[in-house]
Amino acid sequence: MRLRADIERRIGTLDLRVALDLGPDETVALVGPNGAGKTTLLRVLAGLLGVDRGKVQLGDTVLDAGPGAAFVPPQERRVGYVFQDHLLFPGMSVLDNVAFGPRSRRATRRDARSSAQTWLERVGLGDLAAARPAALSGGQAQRIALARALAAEPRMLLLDEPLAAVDATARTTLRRELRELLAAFDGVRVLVVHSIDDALALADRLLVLEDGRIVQSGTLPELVARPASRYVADLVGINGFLGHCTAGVVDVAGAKLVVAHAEDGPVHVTFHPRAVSVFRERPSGSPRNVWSAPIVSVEPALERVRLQVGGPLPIVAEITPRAAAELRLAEGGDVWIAVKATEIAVSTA
Amino acid sequence: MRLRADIERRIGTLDLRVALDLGPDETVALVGPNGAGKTTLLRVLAGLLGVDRGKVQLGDTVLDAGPGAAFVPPQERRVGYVFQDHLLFPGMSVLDNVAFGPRSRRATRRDARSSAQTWLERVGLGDLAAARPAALSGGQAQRIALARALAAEPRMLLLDEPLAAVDATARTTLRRELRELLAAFDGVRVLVVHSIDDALALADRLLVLEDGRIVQSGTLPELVARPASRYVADLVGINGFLGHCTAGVVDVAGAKLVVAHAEDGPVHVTFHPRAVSVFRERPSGSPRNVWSAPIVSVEPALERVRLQVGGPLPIVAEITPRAAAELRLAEGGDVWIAVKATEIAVSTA
Amino acid sequence: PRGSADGRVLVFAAASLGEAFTEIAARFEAEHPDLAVDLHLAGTSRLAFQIGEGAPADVFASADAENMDRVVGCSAVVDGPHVFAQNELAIVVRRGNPRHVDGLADFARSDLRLAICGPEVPAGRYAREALGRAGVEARPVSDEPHVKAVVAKVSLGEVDAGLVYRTDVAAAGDGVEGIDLPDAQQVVAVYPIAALGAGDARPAAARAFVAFVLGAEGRAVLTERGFLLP
Amino acid sequence: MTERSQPLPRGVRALAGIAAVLLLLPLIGLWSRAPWSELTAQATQPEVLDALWLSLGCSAAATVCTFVLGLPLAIWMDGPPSGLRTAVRVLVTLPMVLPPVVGGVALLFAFGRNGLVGAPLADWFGVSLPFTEAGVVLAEAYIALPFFVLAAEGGLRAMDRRYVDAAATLGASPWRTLVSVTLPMIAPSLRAGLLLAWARALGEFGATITFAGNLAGRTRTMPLEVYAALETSPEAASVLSVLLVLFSGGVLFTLRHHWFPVR
Amino acid sequence: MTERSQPLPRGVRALAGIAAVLLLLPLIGLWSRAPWSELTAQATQPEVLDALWLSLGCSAAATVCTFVLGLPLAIWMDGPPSGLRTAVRVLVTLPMVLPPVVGGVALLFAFGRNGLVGAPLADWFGVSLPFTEAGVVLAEAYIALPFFVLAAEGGLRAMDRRYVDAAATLGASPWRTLVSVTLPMIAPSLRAGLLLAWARALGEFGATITFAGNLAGRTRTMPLEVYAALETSPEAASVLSVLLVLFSGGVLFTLRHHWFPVR
Ligand SMILES: Nc1ncnc2c1ncn2[C@@H]1O[C@H](COP(=O)(O)OP(=O)(O)OP(=O)(O)O)[C@@H](O)[C@H]1O
Ligand SMILES: Nc1ncnc2c1ncn2[C@@H]1O[C@H](COP(=O)(O)OP(=O)(O)OP(=O)(O)O)[C@@H](O)[C@H]1O
Ligand SMILES: [Mg+2]
Ligand SMILES: [Mg+2]
Repeated sequence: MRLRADIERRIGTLDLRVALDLGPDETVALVGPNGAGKTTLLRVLAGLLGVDRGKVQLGDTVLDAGPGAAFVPPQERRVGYVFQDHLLFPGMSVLDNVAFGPRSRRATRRDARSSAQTWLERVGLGDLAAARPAALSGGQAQRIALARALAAEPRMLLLDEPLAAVDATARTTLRRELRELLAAFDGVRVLVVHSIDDALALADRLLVLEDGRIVQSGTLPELVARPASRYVADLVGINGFLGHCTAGVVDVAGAKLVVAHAEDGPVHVTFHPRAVSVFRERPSGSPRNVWSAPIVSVEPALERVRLQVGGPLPIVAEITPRAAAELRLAEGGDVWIAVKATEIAVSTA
Repeated sequence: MRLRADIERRIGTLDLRVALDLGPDETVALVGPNGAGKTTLLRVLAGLLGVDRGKVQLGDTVLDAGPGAAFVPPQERRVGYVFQDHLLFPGMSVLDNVAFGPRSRRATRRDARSSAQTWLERVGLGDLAAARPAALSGGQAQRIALARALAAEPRMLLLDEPLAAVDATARTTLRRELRELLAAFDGVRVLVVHSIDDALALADRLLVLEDGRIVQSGTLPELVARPASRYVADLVGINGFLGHCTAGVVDVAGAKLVVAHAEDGPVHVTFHPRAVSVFRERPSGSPRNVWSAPIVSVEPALERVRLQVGGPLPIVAEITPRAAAELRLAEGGDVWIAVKATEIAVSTA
Repeated sequence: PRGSADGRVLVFAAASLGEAFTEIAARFEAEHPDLAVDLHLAGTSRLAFQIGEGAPADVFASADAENMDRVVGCSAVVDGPHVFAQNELAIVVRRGNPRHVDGLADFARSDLRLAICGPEVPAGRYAREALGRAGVEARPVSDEPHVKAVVAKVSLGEVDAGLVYRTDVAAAGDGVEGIDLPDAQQVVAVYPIAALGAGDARPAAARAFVAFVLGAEGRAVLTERGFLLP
Repeated sequence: MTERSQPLPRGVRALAGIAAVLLLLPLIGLWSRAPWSELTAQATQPEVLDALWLSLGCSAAATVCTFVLGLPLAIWMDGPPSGLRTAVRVLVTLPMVLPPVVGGVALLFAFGRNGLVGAPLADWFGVSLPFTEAGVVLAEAYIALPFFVLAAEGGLRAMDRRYVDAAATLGASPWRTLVSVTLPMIAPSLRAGLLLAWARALGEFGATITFAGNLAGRTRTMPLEVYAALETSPEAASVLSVLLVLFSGGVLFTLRHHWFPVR
Repeated sequence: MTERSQPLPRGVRALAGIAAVLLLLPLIGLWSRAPWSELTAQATQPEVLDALWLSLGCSAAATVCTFVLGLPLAIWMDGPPSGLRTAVRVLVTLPMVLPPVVGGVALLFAFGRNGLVGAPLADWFGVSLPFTEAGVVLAEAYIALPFFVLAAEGGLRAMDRRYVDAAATLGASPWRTLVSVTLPMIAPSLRAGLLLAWARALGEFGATITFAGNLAGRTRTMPLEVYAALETSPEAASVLSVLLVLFSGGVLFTLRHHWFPVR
């Protein structure tokens, strides 16, 4: 069943206005800056918050049509919701927490417990069945919360950062397990993630929410090709800007970038951090875009160093640790930046 | 001041036994599987849990010498603790939360508030000063918790997953800010992270805790060279095994790997996922290690695909999306794996 | 359950009659094996109020005439009222009379703590009357709600003297002793009793109880407890 | 959770000590004045035993009523603020400020044979509550109800509502959420409220004697027995009081794992 | 937080209604019987006004004492379980089961002229509590204390301790943690406890009249006035009761934002 929603909802300083159309055959990753309204959106979908105006519809059923109109309460929506802060019931054992959903759906105690045990084992914590939530570590609690949501046999899955506190090993297995689950799951699936890796591994499509609005929606390549915002560019780890192209030169907030393909008008320009060359002295040679910029930060990453520079066009460069050492980047100061025009992708905005 | 600790502590099913020696000039990343005891260790260092046996000493001051002996209570230890679940005081505004530390250290209300405001701005949430914690998003709460811990001017920093819920943009800035802070901070700094990127960006040294024991300690290259456990190998994203070498052949739980450098005895073998070749048909040619294995999962990542195979030697291979498509990996079944002996690093265990 | 069906008599008696009526009830039951007495003891005005609110009382034994009049005014009376006992006032002091109280004249002393009942209960009115006759202007530290509270305060030593009924002194045991008032100052309290139609008992049973109280055995018990007979 | 538990702030221990002494001293006073020789004699007297059992039964029944009626009221009061809710909150508090005897009078006005509801009740159904065991229970429940309601509502207000949301997403009906999630989470407050209500019902005197009378074996509860003894002498009353205290202390001690569970 | 608030489980509203009616009916009874013509006359009588003021002052003072002594006791009781703590918990509950008059007698045994502490107090310092305003406050505080302590302790037990840990790591002394973190978090229970204690003190009759006596203008609080009126006529008493109820209702209504803050 498709979920069609047209949501207007104010809460505190947030003004959420979102139109959604989610199919049962896709997993959507909801991404966005802190406070963008991701959790709020999930709460509206789950029925924990009503819409001020608009409509939420699953298949033919209207779930919420605004104050005073039709409203299906959360317990009848069959959502599987993993809360950002877990919310495991403190008075119950882990097993009873997971069995809570089946029990609410009128399973016998026996059946509920045995299915709960199965789910515990799926998230790799079968031996914690008797533990109390207070005795769990953060990551364990998160995995139990996931098991609890799934054990309720939901028709719609809403996962709020389901892997945030999970360790590396468990993450690998859990991601795999989750991907299988999500693939086998016939219904709407939305998950909030902050890591592009998780989004990629688990979702078919990304939905970018900023300040209560959807600013972009698409697959990773689409986002990489034309990140709609600074946030998206940061998320996918590339340099991306919105600018205005005039005769092969893109003006980005005053800074000029020479590009290869010229289509006049507003454009997205993107280039990969690896396409950025860094020098201590002004380089001579082919690159058409050369400028000097102050070093903002030098961050070692796996097998590479990420260098962030400031100035009018703040960008990230990725170089090898050896190059970083030779350039004595750690010492700060200014460096020279070169980007070949051919490395810059341009598309109309 | 150095922190020297020799800790024995049981809680629930956890038996924590750890010896630490942390200098004031290094940032240590504490990593480990869920439930390993990372949070528990921080709680002991903060004085929220006492040791059963052993000693915790900061400089010349004994902080904890076991039950009935010397004990410095948490409020006198001047620790800055970011809790895994934030624990912002629900009844106070965000500003008062952050001002709580300075006020406890007898700053005037004015001073406390102005320093709190400064810290709020540093974590990029200056405009949330008047908000109540209940109105914060998960990531905002985490950043406020960080500001609150730092505003108390601690001598020892204990950060439990300080960036777990932070969004991509904020993460970049916050990481930079945090790295500067940590570098400028003269005292012991321990942070729990689950992402190797965070560990690399922020810490000088990694400390791997598993099941209450430290199983490895060192820099990233050291960990990559000889991951002490499956968890470490997963964390750094390589294939790593403990095995026994006899005449150039390493026996890993029954599976044999031919290696280039032969030193008999127990060894670590590691090889990068990129060093693994994948075929649909049995390859002929130079690789000395060739075997067939079932596909466990295929995970798209940025510009590459991570392929996990099972069998006696479960490993990860990294190939290009194009190769993955040509091999029709998504369809499952068995593939042929080849690893050149020269790509396998061996070191005595 | 309506209380006093099938041979039960519900007797509402003033608290000060408690011990006497408990014994009378026992003797009555011994004499009438087919009848049982339920005794409800409380302050007279409380009893009158309860009867006014429909309490199913068969017999009402009051500690003053006023409350009896109230009950008679609003309730069907099948027998009575008859005055069955009288009481006199007495000064109550601690055993051994440590503060040397000899008569009402001492109530003017400023070094004594005194307690009498409040003017809203009969004992308080009588006490004020007696003090008036003696020409003493007393300043009690407390207007007690009933005589037993006065006795209790004396017995605990919280007050040095009080003005109560003689029967209360007799019932209070060893902790206190009484000082009689001269006749000129004495005030006599009357105790009327009536059988009511409000209850569910057979009127005959109620009448039988009233008659028993008025009869020889009742009188014997009452005198034994220090009451005077009319 | 911290086994190195936070030390108590300075002064707290001293004040707590004063409070404990304030509570303890009068009990010691009773104890020291009670003629002990009489204790066993009294404790075996049939009337006293009757009164004890009656007290136990009626206070237990009143506590049950209080829970059954008070919990729904507390839950309703905990809803979104409205004028009606404020009014009901004030209303719930008012019976507490009435001296219990007046409470009894008010009960008679309401449920007496000539009362607002009592009259039709008697006329139509032949039910009369005053001077019956049911009357004792009603009087005790009326007096105890506000205590339970306010304690329970305090617990509800301090509770983290998001657990209710979590239960709803798991498909739990409001009823199941209440029983499985809300009540366990506010258990300490409920326990405190039940304890208050039970103790208040057990010690209730004024409303009981006024509404239900003081009939030996039927409505004469232990406090009424004590009061009657007070007519004789404070010492006699203190024996019975000590008995009542010992008895309820025994009940509390027996149930200590329920009233005061180890966290 | 959910504005689409969870519906009440079925039956809850009905039971809550019954509870409200049970609490309301007796008040209506009082109201309906009160001769209204007398209300203004009574309300302006100097004794009645004296009694009202005295009640207000003494109950407020008793509530303050209750808070100052009861909160430390509740905090101490909330510590790690021990035999002593169980004993103190039982001890705190016991005064509640004593009929208040007996509580008054017990207070006399303890603080009276010949009491355990009262005698030395009178001999050495010339202080005598019975029959004084201080005595009224003591009696009311003694009766009200257990209610506050149990309600506050219920709140403490339901609280999430980890916030205390968080405060400690931020350098807060135990005292500061208590004031800035713990008390605000258990505010609903404290409020409920204070309300219970205040209402109980305001309506307290038995212990007051027994321990502090009944002297107009000095120790005659409103409940004592009502009780005295009850001897003359229940109607007069109901006028005064209605006055007391209106008065305390007025106080509650004025302070409603403090007692019943909007969440
Ligand atoms: N109960 C509330 N009261 C007031 N404001 C609220 C409330 N809940 C949410 N908000 C507002 O909505 C904003 C967005 O909150 P939300 O939890 O949806 O963000 P989010 O996208 O999930 O962020 P994060 O990634 O940090 O979890 C908050 O910053 C706050 O201003
Ligand atoms: N209060 C407690 N009671 C009982 N057991 C506890 C308690 N606290 C911790 N434990 C035990 O200690 C183990 C480790 O907990 P800890 O929180 O230290 O893990 P962690 O390494 O921080 O894990 P994570 O990465 O998931 O946060 C838990 O699995 C539990 O068994
Ligand atoms: Mg969120
Ligand atoms: Mg942890």
